[in-house]
Amino acid sequence: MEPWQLEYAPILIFFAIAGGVAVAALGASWLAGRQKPDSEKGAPYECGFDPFGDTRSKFDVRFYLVSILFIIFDLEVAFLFPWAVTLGKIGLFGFWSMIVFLAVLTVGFIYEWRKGALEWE
Amino acid sequence: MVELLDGVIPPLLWRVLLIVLEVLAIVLPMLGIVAYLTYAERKVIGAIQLRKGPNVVGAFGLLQPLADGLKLFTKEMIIPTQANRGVFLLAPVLTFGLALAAWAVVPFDEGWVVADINVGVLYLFAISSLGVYGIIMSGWASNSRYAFLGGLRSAAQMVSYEVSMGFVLVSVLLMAGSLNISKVVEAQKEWGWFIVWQLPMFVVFVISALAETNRVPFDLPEAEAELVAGYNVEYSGMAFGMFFLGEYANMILMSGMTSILFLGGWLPPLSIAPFTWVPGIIWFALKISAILFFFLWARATFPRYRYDQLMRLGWKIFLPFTLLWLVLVAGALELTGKLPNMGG
Amino acid sequence: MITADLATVLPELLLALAGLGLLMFGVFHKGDATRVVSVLAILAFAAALLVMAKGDTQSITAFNGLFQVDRFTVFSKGLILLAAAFTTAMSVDFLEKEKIGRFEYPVLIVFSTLGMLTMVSAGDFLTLYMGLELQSLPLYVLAAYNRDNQRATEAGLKYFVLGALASGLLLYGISLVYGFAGTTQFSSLTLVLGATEGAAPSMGVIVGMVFILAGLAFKISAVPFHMWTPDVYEGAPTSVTAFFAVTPKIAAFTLLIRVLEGPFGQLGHQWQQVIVVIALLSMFVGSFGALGQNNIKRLLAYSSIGHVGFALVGLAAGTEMGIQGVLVYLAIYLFMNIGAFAIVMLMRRKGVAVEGVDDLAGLSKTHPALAYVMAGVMFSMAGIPPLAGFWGKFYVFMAAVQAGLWTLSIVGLLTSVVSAFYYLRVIKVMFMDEPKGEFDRHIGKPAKLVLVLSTAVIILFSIFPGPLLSSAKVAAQVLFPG
Amino acid sequence: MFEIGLAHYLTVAAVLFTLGVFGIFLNRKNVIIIMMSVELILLAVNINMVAFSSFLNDMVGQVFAMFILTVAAAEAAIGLAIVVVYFRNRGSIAVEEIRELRG
Amino acid sequence: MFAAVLVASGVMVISSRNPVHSVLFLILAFFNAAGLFLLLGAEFLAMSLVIVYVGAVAVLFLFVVMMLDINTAELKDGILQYLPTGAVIGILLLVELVALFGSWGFAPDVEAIIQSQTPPIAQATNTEALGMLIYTKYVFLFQASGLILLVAMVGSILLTLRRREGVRHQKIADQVARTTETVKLHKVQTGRGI
Repeated sequence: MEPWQLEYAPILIFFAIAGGVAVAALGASWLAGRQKPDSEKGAPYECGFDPFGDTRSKFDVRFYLVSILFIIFDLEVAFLFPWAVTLGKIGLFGFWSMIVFLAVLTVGFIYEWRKGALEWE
Repeated sequence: MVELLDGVIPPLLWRVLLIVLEVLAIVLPMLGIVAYLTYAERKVIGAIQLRKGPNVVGAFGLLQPLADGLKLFTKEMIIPTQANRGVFLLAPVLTFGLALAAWAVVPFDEGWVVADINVGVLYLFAISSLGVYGIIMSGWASNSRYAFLGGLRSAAQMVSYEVSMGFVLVSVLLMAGSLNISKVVEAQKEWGWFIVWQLPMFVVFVISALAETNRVPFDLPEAEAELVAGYNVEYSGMAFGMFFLGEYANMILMSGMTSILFLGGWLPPLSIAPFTWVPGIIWFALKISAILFFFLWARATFPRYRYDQLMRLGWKIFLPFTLLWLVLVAGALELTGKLPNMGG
Repeated sequence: MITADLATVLPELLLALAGLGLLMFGVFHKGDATRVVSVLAILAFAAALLVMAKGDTQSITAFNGLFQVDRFTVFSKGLILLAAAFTTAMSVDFLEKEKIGRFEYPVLIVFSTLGMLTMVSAGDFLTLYMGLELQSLPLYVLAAYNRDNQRATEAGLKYFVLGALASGLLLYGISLVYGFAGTTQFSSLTLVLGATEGAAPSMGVIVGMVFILAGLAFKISAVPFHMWTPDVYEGAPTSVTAFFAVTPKIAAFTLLIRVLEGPFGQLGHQWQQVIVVIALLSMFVGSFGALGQNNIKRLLAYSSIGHVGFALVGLAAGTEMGIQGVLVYLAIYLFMNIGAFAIVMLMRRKGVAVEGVDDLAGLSKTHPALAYVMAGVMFSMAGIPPLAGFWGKFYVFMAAVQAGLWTLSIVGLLTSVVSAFYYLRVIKVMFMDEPKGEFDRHIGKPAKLVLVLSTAVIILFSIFPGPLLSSAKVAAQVLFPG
Repeated sequence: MFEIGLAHYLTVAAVLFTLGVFGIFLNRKNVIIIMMSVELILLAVNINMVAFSSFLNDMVGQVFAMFILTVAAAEAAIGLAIVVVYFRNRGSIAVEEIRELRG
Repeated sequence: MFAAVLVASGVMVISSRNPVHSVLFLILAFFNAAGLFLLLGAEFLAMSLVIVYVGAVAVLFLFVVMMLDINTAELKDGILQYLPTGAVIGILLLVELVALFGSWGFAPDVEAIIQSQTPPIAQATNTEALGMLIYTKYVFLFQASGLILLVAMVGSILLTLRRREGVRHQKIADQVARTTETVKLHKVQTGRGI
């Protein structure tokens, strides 16, 4: 176990505590506040009328597209991080290899743009 | 846990205890700060709009946040009948917990950091990308069309700005040459604050931060007009409080990130006599509050964006621009040979 | 150093640039760019082929052994490029008739082909995997390409799920091999396994190899990983099916040979039984499964499974002659299948594509030319002596016999006799039965060209087998130094 | 406080792997779950890779894992795209209903 | 600890009735995997696992699950009939693999060959070590992965994107282009309309 790995121990604890605090707050208020469940309270919010149909209806495929693009660019970023750190060491060659990579993805980006995948109404 | 601390048996307990104390030393003040941020917000906006803001409860309404807290605390927590209880309750906890947990790697002053990990920046990036879940889950779980739409919208929105934030981070890292946050700050000793070099990135980052935290003018998820309150329509009582606090905690976090990445974290503006007397944590706090003030100011000033405009800004302006800038920075550094940890 | 590497991967580089360029061209081009882009894509294939032919065919490795080029890779790459070019040419008219022409289609084909080239000349499991994925992803998309047609999307779904599973298996195998042999590079892997020659080879490596075999067996749709084949062939648009049926198989097959004869050459005994079993099963399923089929595409699917089985026989022999046989077989298989699919694509009445075998009824009266070509292809597939198909089988079985795999070769003969039935049935339908109303007259130029060419090869091969044989021999020798 | 060796990691990976394969073969309800099983398989592979690479003290494994990560994401994107299209044509993604094409 | 949770959540992924829940379990699984990576000293991979998978892929999964609106289906009945056979096979496979892992090790002469591999650079963080390799030694694959991502983009757009008719998009240029020539300005008296 190298020393730097020990640095992660606090994070674990931190998560535990942060979660703990949150849950505690919820639980406490659950006890504190007096709960009177009621069918009307339980009904989903609507402007007066009763909700019709299941809410989780199909939605615009654009949301899906956005997340796809996000994945792609997220990976791009993920590849960029080590590059940014080591650019000094890997020199011009590394620099250009990344430029090519970016160029390829930029082609994809232009394609999307032209296809109107980024249009919203 | 067991594996994690394997091999350091005797000091183990002390370590853990120490860490726990450190953590509490961060978390508890944070709660207070968050509470008073809400107060500050109302005061500031009030001032901007020539109103008084809260002034009844306690002197200058100083006790207002506590009162609110108490109210939320004792209110009933309604769980809609058609909601998935587990997810419904998990969502706020997640939002709030993440907002707190991110602080683990933030250095308040030289060496004042709970977990000084090598990939701190990545950690922050990861945490902020997890923020989406709280929202999607709540939107889905509460099974109400407004919540659902709001959740999806804000999810898409956060995701869109995540990318440009990533690029901004990278272009800063290019100059810092390390993923370790303390080192990033250190790097600004010789470079000077990065805002000087990367002003456009700073602007983009702050705006993206607004979008990430769903603040005005990007608060479409809770656009009262169309979506009543967006993903947290169905929430009430403390569950709602969690979201509320989470949002503000995130604001603080974002300002913290901004000041670390661009405003030299705990470093004084000039390392000469009068400034260096002031301890770093004060500087850090000052910077954070400055940016927070900007957040509130923006809320008081700007009208809400339209969704297509929002998306266009994210994808068609920020993304290409940051990418271009990134390449430029890299090229410039490469040419001038100013890259960190050169050679080898 | 880098320039030398680039010179080595010139064909791949060319295709990559072409793909990007075409994508941009298509997206900025006003109106439907399918035809133009397809033509350009074919040109790109031709250019790559040319470059490869000109480049010296000594054995070279580039990018620190990630990538290797030698006569073996050149041979199969040649086949792949040819097949890609032909299928693209055929598909243009078909897509337009089906009104699903989109310029992405040729672009995707280009990328997929690029992936195949990469994986064929992989010198390292990393390259292998990347190439494989770069080849498969476009194929998944192409399978579901006709997105408004339910069967197409369903085919895409099936193909994807099974394909993903296959690459999962492959990867798991690779990871085991990496762990237990300590390297992913073919060359050093050979060394490692060579070192353990004396002792029993590490169990982990063998298990890993089995996983890898499974993964690749899926890609060449060998039994027991064949379930997807008939469905996908039937569901996907015919032009895509034509591409599926030929190109990826050649690529995966060469890869299989490379991996088994190269790094795992030392484990010959271990993989030989596996291959033998797979070959037997494939031949069985291929010949018996097809008997009941009335849909011509499903029929071809089963026949392709059968052919894979036959080709595997040569691999099972594991001798230089066996490999040579396999290569020859693949080449011939290419031309036979292209011919067959070219005809299937022409099967349409009043603009509507038909796929039933009985739709061919009386073709000899309505389109004698087509009928004769089809007959030639079918005879050749059945392996009737004078035609090319026979020779393909002949070499493979000879190799098997020499390697002493009697059962395998005998079963092979029997199954090929069985398979002859359904090929002949098609011919009978075409020549004996009454016409069912004729097909649309118009036959595009590319289709004509392809048909002529494939028939030419099928017939002429038995007259001048020289060039193909010799090049295959040279290619095979690479794997057996000394 | 027991010592964790390579074998433990590999075992975990193996379990995940088998789970994933299960998920694909046993699942008769919807495709999404199958996709997730695929992800599980790839995750297992990654664990293998990283474990080996750290125990062999050899970076190749991690590089490989990085690439697997990339490809897996791309694969997921395409796969889900196909699912979406399929769903649009069919109105359901229950595997049992994939009867149109029989093998 | 991570391992246990990992496996448990893995089970939940494939057995949970509600797809959304199984996505959430998938996320949990990824987290634990990241933990394992940390233990193994691959911190960069751990983080990028969280960023890419949890941050992006899982979101996509959630979106699709919600978009397709799979009403919570009964998975159990489907599984039960296959479980026995499946379980047997699985256990066998598992046992074999596990048995395998005990035997991990090299013949001495093999060690010699393996040593000529790429050990991580001394006193460089894991991230840097990775960076040193990807962009130099493995450029070729790096570019290949770029192409793969491109194909993924093109493919998913090609499959899912549909142009919808009659959508009005804001034309910023036109709005900005408006000048006093195109706009007529009135001076409106109070109390009187135009």
